[in-house]
Amino acid sequence: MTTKQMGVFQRPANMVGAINATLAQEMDRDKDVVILGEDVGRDGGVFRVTEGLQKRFGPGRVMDTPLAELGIVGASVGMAIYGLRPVAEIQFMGFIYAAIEQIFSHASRMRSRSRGRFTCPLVIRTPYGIGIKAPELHSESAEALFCHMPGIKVVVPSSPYNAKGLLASAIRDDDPVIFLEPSRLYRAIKSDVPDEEYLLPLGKGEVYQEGKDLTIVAWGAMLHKAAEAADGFDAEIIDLQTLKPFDEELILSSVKKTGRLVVAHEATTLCGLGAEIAAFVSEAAFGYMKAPVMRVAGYEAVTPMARLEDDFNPGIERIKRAYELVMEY
Amino acid sequence: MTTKQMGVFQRPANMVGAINATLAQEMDRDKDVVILGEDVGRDGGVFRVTEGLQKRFGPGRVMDTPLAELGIVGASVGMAIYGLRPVAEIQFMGFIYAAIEQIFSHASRMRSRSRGRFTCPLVIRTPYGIGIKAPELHSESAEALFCHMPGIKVVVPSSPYNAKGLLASAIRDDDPVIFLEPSRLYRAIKSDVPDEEYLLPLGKGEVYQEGKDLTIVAWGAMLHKAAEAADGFDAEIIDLQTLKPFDEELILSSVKKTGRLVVAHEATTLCGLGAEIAAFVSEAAFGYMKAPVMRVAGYEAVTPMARLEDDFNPGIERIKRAYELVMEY
Amino acid sequence: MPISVIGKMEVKRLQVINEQGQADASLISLLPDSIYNKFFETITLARLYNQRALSLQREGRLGTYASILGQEASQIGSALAFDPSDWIIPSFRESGVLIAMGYPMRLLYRYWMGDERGMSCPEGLNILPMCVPVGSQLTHSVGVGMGIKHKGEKKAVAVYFGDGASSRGDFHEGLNLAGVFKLPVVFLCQNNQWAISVPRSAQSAGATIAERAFSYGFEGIQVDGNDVAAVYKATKDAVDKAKAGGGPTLIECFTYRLDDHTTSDDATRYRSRDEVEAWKAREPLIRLKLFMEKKGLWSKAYEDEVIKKASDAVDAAIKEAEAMSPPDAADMIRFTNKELTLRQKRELEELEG
Amino acid sequence: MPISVIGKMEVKRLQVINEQGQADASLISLLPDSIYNKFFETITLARLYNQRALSLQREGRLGTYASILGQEASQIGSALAFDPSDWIIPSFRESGVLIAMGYPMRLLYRYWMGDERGMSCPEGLNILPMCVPVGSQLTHSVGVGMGIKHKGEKKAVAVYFGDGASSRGDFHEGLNLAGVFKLPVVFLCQNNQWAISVPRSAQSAGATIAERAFSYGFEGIQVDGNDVAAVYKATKDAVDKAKAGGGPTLIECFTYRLDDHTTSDDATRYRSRDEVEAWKAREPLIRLKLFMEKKGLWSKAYEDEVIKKASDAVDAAIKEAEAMSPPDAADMIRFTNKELTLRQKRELEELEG
Ligand SMILES: Cc1ncc(C[n+]2csc(CCOP(=O)(O)OP(=O)(O)O)c2C)c(N)n1
Ligand SMILES: Cc1ncc(C[n+]2csc(CCOP(=O)(O)OP(=O)(O)O)c2C)c(N)n1
Ligand SMILES: [Mg+2]
Ligand SMILES: [Mg+2]
Repeated sequence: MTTKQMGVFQRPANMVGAINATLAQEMDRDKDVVILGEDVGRDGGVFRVTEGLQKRFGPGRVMDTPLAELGIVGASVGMAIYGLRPVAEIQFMGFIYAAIEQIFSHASRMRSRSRGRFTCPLVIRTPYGIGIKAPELHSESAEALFCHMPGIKVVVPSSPYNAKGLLASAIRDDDPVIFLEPSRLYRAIKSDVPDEEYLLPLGKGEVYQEGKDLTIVAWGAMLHKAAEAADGFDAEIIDLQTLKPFDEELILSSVKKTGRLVVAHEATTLCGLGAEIAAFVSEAAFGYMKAPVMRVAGYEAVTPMARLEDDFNPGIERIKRAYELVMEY
Repeated sequence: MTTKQMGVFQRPANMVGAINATLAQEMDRDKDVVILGEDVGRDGGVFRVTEGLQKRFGPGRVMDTPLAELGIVGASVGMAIYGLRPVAEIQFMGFIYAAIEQIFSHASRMRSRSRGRFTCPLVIRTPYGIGIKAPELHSESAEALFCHMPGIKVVVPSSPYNAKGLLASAIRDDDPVIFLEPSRLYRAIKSDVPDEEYLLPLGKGEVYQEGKDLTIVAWGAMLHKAAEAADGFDAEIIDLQTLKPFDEELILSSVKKTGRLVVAHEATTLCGLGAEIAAFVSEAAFGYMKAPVMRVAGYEAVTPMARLEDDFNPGIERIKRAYELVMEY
Repeated sequence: MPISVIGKMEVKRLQVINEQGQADASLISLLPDSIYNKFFETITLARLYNQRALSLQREGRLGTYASILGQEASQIGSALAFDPSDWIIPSFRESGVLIAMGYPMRLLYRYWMGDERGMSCPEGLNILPMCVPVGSQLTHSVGVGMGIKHKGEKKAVAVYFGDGASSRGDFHEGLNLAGVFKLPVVFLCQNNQWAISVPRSAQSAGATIAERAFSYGFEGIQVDGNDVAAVYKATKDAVDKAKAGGGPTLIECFTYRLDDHTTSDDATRYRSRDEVEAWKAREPLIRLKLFMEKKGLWSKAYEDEVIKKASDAVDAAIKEAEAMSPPDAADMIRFTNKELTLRQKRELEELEG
Repeated sequence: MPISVIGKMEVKRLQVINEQGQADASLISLLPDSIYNKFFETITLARLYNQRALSLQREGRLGTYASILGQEASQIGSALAFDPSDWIIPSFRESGVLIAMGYPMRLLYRYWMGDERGMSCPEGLNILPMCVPVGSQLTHSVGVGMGIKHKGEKKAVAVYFGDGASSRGDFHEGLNLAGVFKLPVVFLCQNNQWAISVPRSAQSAGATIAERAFSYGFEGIQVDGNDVAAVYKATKDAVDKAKAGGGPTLIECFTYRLDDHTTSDDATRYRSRDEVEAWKAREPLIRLKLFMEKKGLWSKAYEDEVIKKASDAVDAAIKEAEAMSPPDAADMIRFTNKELTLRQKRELEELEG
């Protein structure tokens, strides 16, 4: 369903507004949806994503927690097992590391180890990626870690419109979902977002732009850069949206047409999600590739502080060069 | 240097013995090498890897800690910054998740964030992988997570001989090293291990067997399975040894010769290290490949309990099928 | 006065039946006689189950196993204070708790045989799977407590953990959150003096584990963990308080692990026979029997009958466990997530085809 | 007696100079007069540095900044109790500590401008980089303490953290390990009553943070964190004890964050003006000046001179910071690990070429 098909009840919103509206909508719809995290209540979240929700739904459903990431996720696991649908906020992705044991050893395994008796329908929302010139560890792109762990879904919206449809699906999903919100996009772009509810399916990408010569896969904030850099190329751009499980069929059908693929992401190249996509395509579309799959991604360096952020993050020039490279084959 | 070149002062040892001897050797050599972990002292470690070391070097250098993985690694970070060379043991790799923030946000970044003023020469040893039919979470292969994180090295020995040379290098390395010991190999194989010290370089793989038709990359316990499955193929088998940074040159030179590559590992396929190797080779040896790089690895499932371990872990038959598949191209 | 006292605390310890089988009349009268029979019968059953698990392991019919010998009073006295509809979050050494709650022994055996189906809790009970990463279950109790509060139910949560687990950050975050949100959680520390080879004294320099509760704004108490009546009493009080909205309690059951850590361990490497012998003399059944005999609740004939019944139940459970079909390899993929991914579908085909 | 008392504790609070500038004679005589000048001068310097950081941020010349206003006594009183050769492990809000230790302000500014070089501690000082993941620095103090013990040196470690950080598992594991190994660590909790929008009362149901130390087998004390003399005295005692092998101490500095959490925050969203005003009346300089004046250590002229000197130093630091060459992008790769990987070498080429 496209924005246009949704009809008249839509208005321009930024991603903060779209996510906020989705949270409210899902909490209205299902009283077992609860929110917890640091500063999500009274303060409405450091990015104001949960603004007004505590006032509307009460402190029992929008819980300001102590400063305890492990505890926030561990408690979410317990709530999810109990039958609630917790939506936990980790204030920045760089602070999710403290909760990884809860995600890897519990959230992702509860269904398997109990053979379906207990499940973990929880969502962990966290702002991620480079671009707001915040202090160290406020700009992490660690999505690949979560993609490697079976039992977890990983979702990244690229617009206010798909943020709403994807988040609603994530909350209703019966397995744990890591929902990564590109902080750079929070207020940078607007789209028409329908008032009524709609679901965008997890596991499906979207063709952001059709093209013939070259396929580009990207997600989140990088999608917009990759698209900007594609000016002058007849490129088919895929907005991946769900990173795990990613839309194999969409990528394959595009690549079989173009014979060329560039994957762009912010995270460091080595063992990033680009590696998996490249490995998958190189195998599944072996006979079709006119050029090797190129990755244009972060350097082998920890995400630097503000001054060097823009040097770390692949810029338009670097991305363009990758396009040119594959076109030269 | 091969075992044979080392001359006469060698004796058959298993991996437990080789690691134990290396720890003793390095502690003798450098009084700033200290060991810490759960049950590493009085008990000599649950696998007896640190047997006798507390008696020999005292409880000040071989420290039994409380049950606190985060604390063990956090303390190691502090010691390393202070100028010691801590060798921390995490009892099983499945319990390293609790310490990931210390590894990702501190050990790997201290050099960078202080622009070289503080460094983190620490080693985290942990048994890993499938094969001893232990309880849940005792058989994890999470190496790819650490490979993704800049600033960390990841090393996996495949024999008592290389365990010794690699561990000595790891301890003397000036950056953090995750040293993964395949628990299945602890007592399963012996090699001649020289008494005197020797270093095997980090970042270098080894040709385990030469061949012409097909390159096989594996490490740790899987190396032996991959080699067994190669019976009947003219395969060049590379023992990777260091997973991060892996030996690009060795893999490339072999693959340029054979035109075919299979990577075998225990970890789940998706976003495993096999993905990176496949992506790298597909790009760097694009014109040379006669067949797509094949990965034969764990299913998209959490490592099961004992009864299904052998079904999860790629067996000889599955590995053979992968070889056959690439040979059919 | 430059230095003022701004807080005071006292740490208490509860014992109801002493090692000679004598009991404090005021407390004992609060409990009905039948409860002692229940204690005795459940401990006997759990002990037989445990014995058989150890021999099955030696025969290669069971994997690594964690014995509960010596800890039966702490496990069973506490578990019996909960209703079947309450939530139980065990560590990995809680066979006695599960048996007391009525968890099928055949599933327990199956679990220790290395089969996930053993931890698929039957409907009607709310017992989470055994938790292998030590201490990581503590914060789950917070979430379950929040769930109970959210649904406005009158239920309590038990979360079990060892003295070793009490050193993990999870302990701190779990207790702190439970205190802040005043949740109906009973924290049941099984202080059995050892975490594999690490003695309690090397686990923390704090005098007791119980006292930590005050830091989180609620009560903590140490109980003689080999006194089943004391464990039961303290737990029942905590459960009642939890259900009445009074918030969490920390109970430190001071007991002892009489066997090796697990069947893979050799405890003689790190602790003295004397220490073990001294604790053997304090094991829970001795005093319970003395006490019950005085009360006319125990006789040799009664014990024989209890053992016979328990033994039959254990035999039947082992038979059923061993008769179960082998686990289906495809299940490991099927139960990873609700809807299978394309990759998983291909893998299933490969696995089954 | 079924219930016995097995432990007792008392939580104490120290104040040396009260809000009226009056001091307890017995304690005050222990400190030399010159220390009060040092307090006054360092607080003044740190406050000016802080003021200018805030205005630079508003002008877009500095990134997000965390103000120390109100916490100067807690930061500076504690820091001055350490020697330059001691080890300091700061949280992210410790500009005052670093200034008191003699850390170059130009580097501090540079850090807040988003430049890693700002945290490259000069030789001669042992100050770890500011720690952004709240609480994760706590266990580093354990390792540094072990290092000191291992080398047999007479040094102490200071580790700073907030009331928010005290809820993290790292707090527990850090303090517990320090207690077990009896390490020379001074845990300096800067309880400024808020963790962004979360008040202390919602951070934990425990009455004080100081009392938690007893659970780890060592002493904890609360000090009036706006009383620089009390902070100094308690810290000095703890440092001396640490160096004498007496193990760790937990000091809870009870203070207040007068400004927004950082320049990205708006504290009026979650706390009352009245509360802030009440604490403003208790800010550390007021009572210090009153006290010093009584002692003949303070005059308007003296203050003017101190401000002038501080102001010059701050101006110079800003000038130097802004005059620094921009960071070299290649450094982010170069300093990731000692020896570059092949990939890094290719990347460097790409970056530079
Ligand atoms: C996080 C973690 N670390 C280490 C282990 C290995 N291990 C299993 S049990 C145990 C000791 C546990 O001690 P305690 O909590 O006192 O429980 P007990 O064994 O005494 O019942 C250890 C170290 C583990 N399972 N999980
Ligand atoms: C692990 C982690 N979680 C969240 C944050 C975001 N954050 C930065 S400061 C802060 C509050 C810290 O409170 P406290 O420890 O009391 O220190 P204060 O800000 O009062 O100095 C939060 C939530 C962070 N930096 N690290
Ligand atoms: Mg124990
Ligand atoms: Mg604070």
